[in-house]
Amino acid sequence: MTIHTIGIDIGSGAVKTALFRSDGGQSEWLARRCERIRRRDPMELARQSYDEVLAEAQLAPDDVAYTATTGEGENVKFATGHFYTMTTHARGGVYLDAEARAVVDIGALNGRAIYIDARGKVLSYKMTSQCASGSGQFLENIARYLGVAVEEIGRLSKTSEHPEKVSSICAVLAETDVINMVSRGIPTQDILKGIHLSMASRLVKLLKVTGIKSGKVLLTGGLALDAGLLAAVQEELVNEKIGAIEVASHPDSIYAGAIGAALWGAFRHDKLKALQARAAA
Amino acid sequence: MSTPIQIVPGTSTPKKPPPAQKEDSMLLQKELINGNYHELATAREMNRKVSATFVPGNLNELLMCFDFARSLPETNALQNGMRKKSGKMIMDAERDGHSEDVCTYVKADLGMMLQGQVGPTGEALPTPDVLLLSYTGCFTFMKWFELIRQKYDCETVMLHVPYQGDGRISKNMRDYVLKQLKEKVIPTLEKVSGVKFDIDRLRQYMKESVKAEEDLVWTLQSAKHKPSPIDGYFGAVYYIGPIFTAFRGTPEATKFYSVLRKEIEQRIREGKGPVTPEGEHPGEKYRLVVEGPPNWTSFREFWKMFYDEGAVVVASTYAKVGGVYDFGFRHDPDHPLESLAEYCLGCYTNLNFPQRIDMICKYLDEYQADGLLINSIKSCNSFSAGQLLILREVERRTGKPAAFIESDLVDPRYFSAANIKNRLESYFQMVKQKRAAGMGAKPAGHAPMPPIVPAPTAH
Amino acid sequence: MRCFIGIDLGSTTTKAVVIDETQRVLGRGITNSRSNYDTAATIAKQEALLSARFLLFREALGTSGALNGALDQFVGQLERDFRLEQFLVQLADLEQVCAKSVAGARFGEAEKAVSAALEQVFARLRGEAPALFAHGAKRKSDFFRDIAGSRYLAIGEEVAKSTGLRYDFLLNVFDRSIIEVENRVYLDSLSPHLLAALKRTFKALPETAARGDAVRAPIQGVLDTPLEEAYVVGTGYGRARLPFSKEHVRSEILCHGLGAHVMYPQTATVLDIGGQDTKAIQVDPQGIVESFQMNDRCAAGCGRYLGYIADEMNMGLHELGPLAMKSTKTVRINSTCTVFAGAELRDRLSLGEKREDIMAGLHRAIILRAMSILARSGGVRNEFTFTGGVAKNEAAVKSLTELIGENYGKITLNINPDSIYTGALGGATFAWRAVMEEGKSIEKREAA
Amino acid sequence: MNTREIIARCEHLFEDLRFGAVKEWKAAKPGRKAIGYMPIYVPREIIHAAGMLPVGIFGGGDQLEVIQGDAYYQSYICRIPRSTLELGLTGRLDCLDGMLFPSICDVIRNLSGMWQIMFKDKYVKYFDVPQNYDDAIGGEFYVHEMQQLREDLGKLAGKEISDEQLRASIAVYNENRKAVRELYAYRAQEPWQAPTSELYLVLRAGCVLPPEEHTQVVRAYLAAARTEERPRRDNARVVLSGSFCEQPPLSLIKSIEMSGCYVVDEDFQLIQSWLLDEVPVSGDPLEELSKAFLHRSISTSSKYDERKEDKGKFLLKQIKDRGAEGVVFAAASFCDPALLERPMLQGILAQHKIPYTAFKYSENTGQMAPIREQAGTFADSIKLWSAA
Ligand SMILES: Nc1ncnc2c1ncn2[C@@H]1O[C@H](COP(=O)(O)OP(=O)(O)O)[C@@H](O)[C@H]1O
Ligand SMILES: Nc1ncnc2c1ncn2[C@@H]1O[C@H](COP(=O)(O)OP(=O)(O)O)[C@@H](O)[C@H]1O
Ligand code: SF4
Ligand code: SF4
Ligand code: SF4
Repeated sequence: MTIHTIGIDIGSGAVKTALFRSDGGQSEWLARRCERIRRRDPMELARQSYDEVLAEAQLAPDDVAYTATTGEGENVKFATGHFYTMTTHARGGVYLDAEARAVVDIGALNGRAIYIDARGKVLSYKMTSQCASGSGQFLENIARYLGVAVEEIGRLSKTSEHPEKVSSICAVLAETDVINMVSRGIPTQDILKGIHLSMASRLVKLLKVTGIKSGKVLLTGGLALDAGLLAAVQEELVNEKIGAIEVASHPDSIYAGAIGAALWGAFRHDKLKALQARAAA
Repeated sequence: MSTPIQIVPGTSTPKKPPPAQKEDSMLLQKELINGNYHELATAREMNRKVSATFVPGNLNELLMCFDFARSLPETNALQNGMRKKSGKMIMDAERDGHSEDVCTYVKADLGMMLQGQVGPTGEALPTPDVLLLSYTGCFTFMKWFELIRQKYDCETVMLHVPYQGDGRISKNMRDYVLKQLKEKVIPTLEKVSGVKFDIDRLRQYMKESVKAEEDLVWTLQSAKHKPSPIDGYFGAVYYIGPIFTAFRGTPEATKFYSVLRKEIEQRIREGKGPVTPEGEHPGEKYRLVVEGPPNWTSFREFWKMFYDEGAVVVASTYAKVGGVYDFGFRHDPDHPLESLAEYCLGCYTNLNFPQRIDMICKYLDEYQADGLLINSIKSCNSFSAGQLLILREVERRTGKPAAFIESDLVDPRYFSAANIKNRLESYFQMVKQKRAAGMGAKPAGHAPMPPIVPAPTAH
Repeated sequence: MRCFIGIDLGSTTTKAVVIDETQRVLGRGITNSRSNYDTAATIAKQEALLSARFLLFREALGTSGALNGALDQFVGQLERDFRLEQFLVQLADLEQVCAKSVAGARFGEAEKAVSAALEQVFARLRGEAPALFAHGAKRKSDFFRDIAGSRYLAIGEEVAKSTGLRYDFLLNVFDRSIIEVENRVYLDSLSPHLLAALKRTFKALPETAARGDAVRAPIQGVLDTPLEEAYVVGTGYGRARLPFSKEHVRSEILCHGLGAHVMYPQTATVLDIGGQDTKAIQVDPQGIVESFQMNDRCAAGCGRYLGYIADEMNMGLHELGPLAMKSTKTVRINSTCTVFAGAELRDRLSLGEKREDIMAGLHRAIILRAMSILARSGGVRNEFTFTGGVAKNEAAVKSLTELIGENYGKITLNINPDSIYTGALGGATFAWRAVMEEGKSIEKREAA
Repeated sequence: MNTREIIARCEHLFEDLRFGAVKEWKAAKPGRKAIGYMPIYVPREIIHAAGMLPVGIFGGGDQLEVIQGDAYYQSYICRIPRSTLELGLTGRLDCLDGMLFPSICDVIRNLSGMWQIMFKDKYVKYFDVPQNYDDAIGGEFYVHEMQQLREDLGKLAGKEISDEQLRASIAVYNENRKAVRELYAYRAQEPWQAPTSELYLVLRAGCVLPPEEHTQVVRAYLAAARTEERPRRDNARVVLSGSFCEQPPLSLIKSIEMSGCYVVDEDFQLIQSWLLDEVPVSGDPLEELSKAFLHRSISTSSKYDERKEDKGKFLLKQIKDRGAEGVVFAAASFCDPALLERPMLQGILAQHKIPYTAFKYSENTGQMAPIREQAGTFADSIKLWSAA
């Protein structure tokens, strides 16, 4: 039977929405939305994106078998159910890259490393702590300060030859560090690369803690598109002598959570149906 | 804490080696320390068993009775810190699942093991045959050795040293330690080493200890001179190295301290101040007492912030972590085991708060210091938890200004030079300004600093 | 005229104070701290000297009697017109730089559209500028970066929408260009701007135009009096980077202590909450620091926290306090991590808490941190002076007043509208002492 | 009484940071005294035998604004000592006639000395606990420590504590422990009927109520819980480990349950379950207490494990006995004992293929989102894959 499910990932930086058609084991991606929150109400954006993907796929709300939220969306009224971020990123990760054995999600405020098996089962994970240093938000702030567009960060960072490390652990104090660097005449690319390296070092640390030893790691979340960060993570892995791990990104990485939610929604839907059938029998 | 120092002059700073200020004592110390690492590295070849133990309350003389090669993990961590290797080790340990929040000595040690146990001098260190867990003054010690045991399956022997909660050593405490020594520690060491315990051998070592202890105390107290011929913190960490570690009880240590003493006598005669890594001290402007361990990863930079401003540390509590000798305690060859128990119970971090505060106030007075500086160490709950009360109490009791800075032992991420410099500078300027305004003249018109317990108003 | 200048190079703002031989404050200047510390210091100093000129104008005009009755109105108008002139010049500069940036930004096909959009945006910015500086107008901030920035973004969003251009592009152009512009020092701009401003003022207040020459003469007189920088003392977070010798640098702790003492001679305890640090200082009756404490390596609960909140709420910093004052119940906020401030805020909003109540909770949280640092430094003694940027925030002041009352009983609390300049004032006083107490400056006394 | 009423009462006791219950107890009879103790273990029997009320002090929770207390601690030290100091400095602990600081870690140890300085007119004792478990060595030391406490309290009470009184108190606490054990067993069986957020409050009531009364509260709750029908959810069964000293806020416990976990065992209030079985009331009371402590008490990270093999044994037994599917390590930030222990326990769980997750909290953690996310993901993974 063909069903439609929607996954909505309400992050702290952006709201991502994915609409899927599933049929037995087959899933097809019909529509998507990614809205940067930029001080708007995320719940409203979620609603809006929901309407838009439906319109794009020419479906009505009744056609949707399961709407699953993830991220901060536990309270969304029109959702059928909620899955936790790492559950959905794991699933989304294997959807995007069947070889992925770990997913590293770098969001606006938190970073997470999730070690998974071939089916997207979470084996272990590690999240950054309550201190926001080295988050996506921080990188974005710095980039703004340096006058660099988010999309350019990666390219610039990759041209750096003498990365300047940021020593402060606190994002606020690190901002001052960066300001100091600018006044010392450190080139923009070296600053960006320095930040990338310190972020990468944190991420690799998370990854190591999960226990993964080899295999492919998929970067997900907004910063997965940042080629400079990807390169920095690669370097860091080599530095750390865990070269058996290969990192990759995917153009749709930012949707991993939304994809996972939609797919888990389909799974739950079937399971609930089966339970109902059993109950009726 | 707890960390004694064995610094090999010259190797500790990558930039410029210290100028030709190498006195005999320094050369000797370098020899001793390198010698010990070599001994450890070749212990297996030489068919020697290896022990590991902690600095505070270390039972070096006892371990020597069983022919152990002696490793001190704290010292390894600090040596690695000075050689700027600890940062990586700590990160490795954190990646191996250790929390960011816990003591970095432990993580530096575990990180070193993860890297193949290569010691500070580049030679591989053997896995210990026995962990002597002399649980003195720090709770983390216990977890530390449990962690090592879990990984390496080493034989562990616990010597639980009760804390001086009431500020005194009771008979119950002494008996407890003594009994553990006799019934647990010595039998285990005999078993592991295959050497029979000989109490006369212990007495012999202790006689050497006493000689070194006398000269050490003399050295540390030489700072009462004006100008002080030594730095009682940055310099003292070199001086306490041999006696707080694998050398107490050896003739080498005795010799080291007598050479040291002669050098300092000479400096006093010449009216000289302490030696710094950059040569003679630029002149004593401030005399400070310091509480808390130093930072090792930026030791030279840290020290420079003091001598550049003309500050000399005349006394420090850290120079007492491996034994508080300046209030009279000596190892006693006539009652060897009893005096070991006494020694363990009396270590600085085994003292309670009123005792620690008394000691600091005494130093401020006896060494005619201008004020107290606390270097609070993120790693070390044993030292740090409650230091802010020490600060308040000392200020209140002595009327001398105190200041507070924060860093870590061996985690370079926690040494913020700008931050520390800012505070030190402010502190020195404050002391100077106060002095210029006619120090001591208690200004009228203000309420005095409130007592520790503010009068609470009902909520 | 001999001037003594203190410059406080803070993490967020750079402040300068100019005093004269009688230790009278002539002028104060402030600018945002930026990547180039020299520039920040130079601009703050220029601003302070400028405000000194305006003070002198007012006095000269007052004594000359040329404007009897209309003095306040005239000087106020003149100052606003002067600011407008400054703004327009910087805006033109920004426009030029933006145009240049477009070329370098690889927008590809969109390049033309971006340029066209920019023209529109700047035309509108120019158009609304006079209103921004009109009598009684409320600006989000006094710094070019903030004023121009927030309006640019708002207008840019509209223009992007109406033209179908990606808003990100416009954002990017601005980000690239603003640094260059804000790091430019406009030397010797005083006279030309002033002349242009005078023209505007005469137009706005036609009745004064009639007395044009009578007005111009005293102004010219002031302009002809050089303000001689007898001694400059630098302090603050970035002081080590000031191009001054060590002699001319004082720790910010000492400067804040002394500055507070100068403003309120009975001060015993000083609290300073700046952008990245919170300091509690105990001073003796001579203004000498007895002890101090600062926040540790975590910047939680400092002024920047409010900055993040303001950004998150899309409000100006000075609007936060008034909003919080409307609160009827306090929400307890426990985390004051600056970076998580936004998340915390959203969290609470989604739980249905009211904005003003959350704001009140946030302010209380900041002050609670400060209370701990105060307690650490030795508590609060009479009199108590609150300084730093956050002292401008009425909700912070309210929380502080409450908590001081609860914990220390009746204490006189001093807050000066110019409290953000306390450190700079301390610096200026040190500069004054260095010269006026000839040879009796601390440095020299020591040497003797 | 139904559970709601019982819980409401317990919650009131829990939230009352002015310790009204203690004041009432003292006021009921002139001359009564109360002695506070910090986590984790002190022989409350001795206090009780002296006719005094043992009062458990577990910090200030998330409702206390800490000002004075913060003045004494750097940011890298856990929160419980500062909130405890705050309680003391704001006069909230004036109803206590003494404080006991058991050997748990260096922070509490140092706090004992600070207390001596700050509260000079109060009885303050650092209560050491042996890390050597031979009766003749550690046992003897411990008996002496207890004897010292007995003498001190006797002096404070103005009357020596007799063996008979001690035995009677041991019996009272045996009853209490028994009731608590029953409650734990029931919770593990039907965790939806006795959620941990409630069980926690019931136990916390034991910090301020006399043990006889607390035993009744526990029993009443257990009886009420059994009779009520509550919805059962499809949750994962977990053991919570590492929260033995500074306590997580109640909302955190709720968040864990809300995100899909049933907590079937934990180490929140070790004092009440520390001794694993009855302490004999015959024989020398102090020796019996000592033996129970040395040989039949639970393990926690502030107790030394004599042999490598002992590490994690207790946790594994908890998991097995309670039928748990995984372990959530929840430790207070900067808690050295818990955080240093954690990797060892995790290694052992990994060997046994038991899933676990870990996070840190502080008693005033306000942001639950990351906690829910981690606990939720953990529960998700156990649930979604339980059949796989
Ligand atoms: N193309 C890009 N290159 C680099 N970073 C990006 C890009 N697009 C978005 N980001 C970053 O991604 C973050 C949002 O990522 P996301 O995974 O959606 O976070 P969250 O789930 O927390 O909202 C933003 O902070 C932004 O900085
Ligand atoms: N008009 C205002 N209203 C409210 N708060 C303000 C205002 N101006 C500045 N602030 C606050 O003051 C802080 C900067 O204070 P300041 O003392 O200048 O810091 P610094 O010396 O570190 O630069 C800002 O982060 C902001 O929170
Ligand atoms: S260090 Fe910085 S990022 Fe971390 S908690 Fe403090 S303010 Fe937040
Ligand atoms: S906590 Fe302190 S005393 Fe203990 S091992 Fe660490 S540094 Fe040493
Ligand atoms: S929470 Fe941990 S570190 Fe803090 S006092 Fe308790 S046991 Fe010690």
